[in-house]
Amino acid sequence: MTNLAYIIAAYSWGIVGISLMMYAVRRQRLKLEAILTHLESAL
Amino acid sequence: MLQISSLSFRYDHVELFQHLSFTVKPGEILHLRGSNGVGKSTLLAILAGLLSPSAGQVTWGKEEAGFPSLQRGEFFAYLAAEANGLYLQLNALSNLRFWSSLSSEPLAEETIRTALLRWGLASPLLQERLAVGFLSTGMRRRLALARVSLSPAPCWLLDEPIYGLDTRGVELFREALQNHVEQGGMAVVVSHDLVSLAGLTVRQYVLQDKWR
Amino acid sequence: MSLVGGFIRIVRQGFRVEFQEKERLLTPLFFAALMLLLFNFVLDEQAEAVQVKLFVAEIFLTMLFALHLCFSRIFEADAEDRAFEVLQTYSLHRLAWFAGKYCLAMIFGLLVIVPMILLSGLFHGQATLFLLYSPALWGVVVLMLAGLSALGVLLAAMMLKARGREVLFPLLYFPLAIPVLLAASEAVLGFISGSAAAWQWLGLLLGFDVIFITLSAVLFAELVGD
Amino acid sequence: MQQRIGQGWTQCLGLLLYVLLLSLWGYALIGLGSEEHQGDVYRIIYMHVPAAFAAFMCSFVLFVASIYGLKRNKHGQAVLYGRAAAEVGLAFTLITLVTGSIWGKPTWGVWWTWDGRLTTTFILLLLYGGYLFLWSAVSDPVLRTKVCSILGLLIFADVPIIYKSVTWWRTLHQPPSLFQGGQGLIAGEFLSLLLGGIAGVSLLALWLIWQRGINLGLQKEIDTQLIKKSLRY
Repeated sequence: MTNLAYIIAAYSWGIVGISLMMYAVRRQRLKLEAILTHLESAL
Repeated sequence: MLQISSLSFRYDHVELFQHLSFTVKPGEILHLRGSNGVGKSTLLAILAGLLSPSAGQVTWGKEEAGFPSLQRGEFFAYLAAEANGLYLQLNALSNLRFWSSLSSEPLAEETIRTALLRWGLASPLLQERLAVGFLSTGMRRRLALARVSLSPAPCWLLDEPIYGLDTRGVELFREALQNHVEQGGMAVVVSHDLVSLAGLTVRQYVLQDKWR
Repeated sequence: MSLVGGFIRIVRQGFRVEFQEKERLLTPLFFAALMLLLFNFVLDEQAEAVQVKLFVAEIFLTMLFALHLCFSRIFEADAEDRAFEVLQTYSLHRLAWFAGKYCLAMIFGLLVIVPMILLSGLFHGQATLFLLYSPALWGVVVLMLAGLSALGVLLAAMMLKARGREVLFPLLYFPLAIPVLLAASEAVLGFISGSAAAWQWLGLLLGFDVIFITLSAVLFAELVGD
Repeated sequence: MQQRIGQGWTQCLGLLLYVLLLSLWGYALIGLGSEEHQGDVYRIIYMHVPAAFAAFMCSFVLFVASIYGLKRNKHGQAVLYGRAAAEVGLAFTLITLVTGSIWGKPTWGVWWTWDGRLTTTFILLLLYGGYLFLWSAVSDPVLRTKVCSILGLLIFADVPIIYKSVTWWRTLHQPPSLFQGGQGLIAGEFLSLLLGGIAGVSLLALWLIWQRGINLGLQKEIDTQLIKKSLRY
């Protein structure tokens, strides 16, 4: 395992992790907003 | 004297009740009415100090009625709906002894035994031999009511007091409540069973159902 | 209700409830003896020096596990018929309540730990006999118990109404107790080998005790007082 | 309620931080010259150290949220930020541990060393997990707010003690690992890049906690609306 492979492995873990979190928060926000507007319009 | 001014409670976001105001004077029994889930038990829990309201004030024990300013625990005696607050491994006598020792002036052994007699827990087997865990629900409820009746607290907070009691038990309860009120005590009772307060001078207070 | 009055009543009630079933008191001790047995099976006869190190490691690990059983049972009797809630409606001083339960945890803890350590000394025989007489060992054990009891009582009260608290209690108690385990075993080993670091570890143990006893008292009052 | 819906600028802020960080890491990977005796593998520090810092910063955010969570009949939003901090903190401890062990293999030849910092991060991971388990084990929201806030305070009080005990324990048994030794070589350009990385990741972590907290608030609001609707009929 050359140094390059270690670097790529470490960075990919970090970047994928952070991107996943950002994506998940964003997607959840959209889902929740949709439900809320639906609920408020139905009241 | 117990005074509640614009009390409201919010359970997470759901407002259970808002701006409740009423007073209870010595010698008065307040019968809390209202359909299920309207917040009667929550109100009692707030008065007893188990929950804190989201707004409003509870004041008690003003001097004019001859009650010196008492701590919350010394003013209220609380009985929960579906639990008696007893130590199930200990016998009836030591249960009452423990609870009475916690109030300001611990009672003499004699008064505790007479209370047990009054509540129909006379037999020595029942009093000392048997752990409370072996008693029937009715017997345990009587023991819990005996605990409340022994407490010097002027205001009783009773949630479904006659739960599990037989006719004799209900009579005993009414007698105890009657002479508690006659001695200048007061009580806030939640009970769907009208029999429990039959024949007592009672003031109704209906909790509005906020939603329907 | 005075502070001391409340304290005495809580302690007395704790004894009354605990001594109702004498054998229940011994369960943590039997658990500790079982653990010692398992340790000795796995780590059989060793050289002299290693024997001492094993002895120290064994007693502190067994102590941590056995105490976890004592602490998670501290409020059991109160929770059964929700006597805990009724206690909250009495004008019982919060600090007296915590101090009472803390004292009970210490006493029942000692009832388990002292026989366990003697038993472990027996298992390890001659090599560790001197340790049983050294005040360093007993001092560190008491300090460790003092810190863990505060943490144990607070966590037990917190999890009274939590689902699956038998699993949850160790999950929170052990990570938080790691510094105590480290400090205690390193301190004793340090005292035996006479190294100066032992006092450093003792300082850490004392620091943990002071912080967690005050913090637990304050947060317990916050938990029950409303 | 309208103001809480994700307005443009909050989302852009997040994206901006994200892009800034990517460019910083890009520069760290390509721009910087390789260092003499360690070759290129030291570059992992720009991912490992900021992630570790963010993980510990989350315990501070959890501490502050728990203080507010304990205040009487608080609206309950504060403790949601506490839970968000525990979740984000858990993620960052994972990243720290993985990048730490990947960094350890070429440097010391082992995937895991009982280095003081790594071990403390591992315990912090368990504490965050414990917080989330406690959160799901208590159903009554009022009690849950109080109990979880208390645990938040306990965690914050214990982390420094854990760190001290673990680092002492490590230095007693092994000469300070190269990692501490390596600290000396960070200077000038390397240092400023590292500090930039730490600031970037910490701000991003705060942004994640803030957004996740809002999401939890929205979720709670939806549940309440549903309860209110069901009570009505």
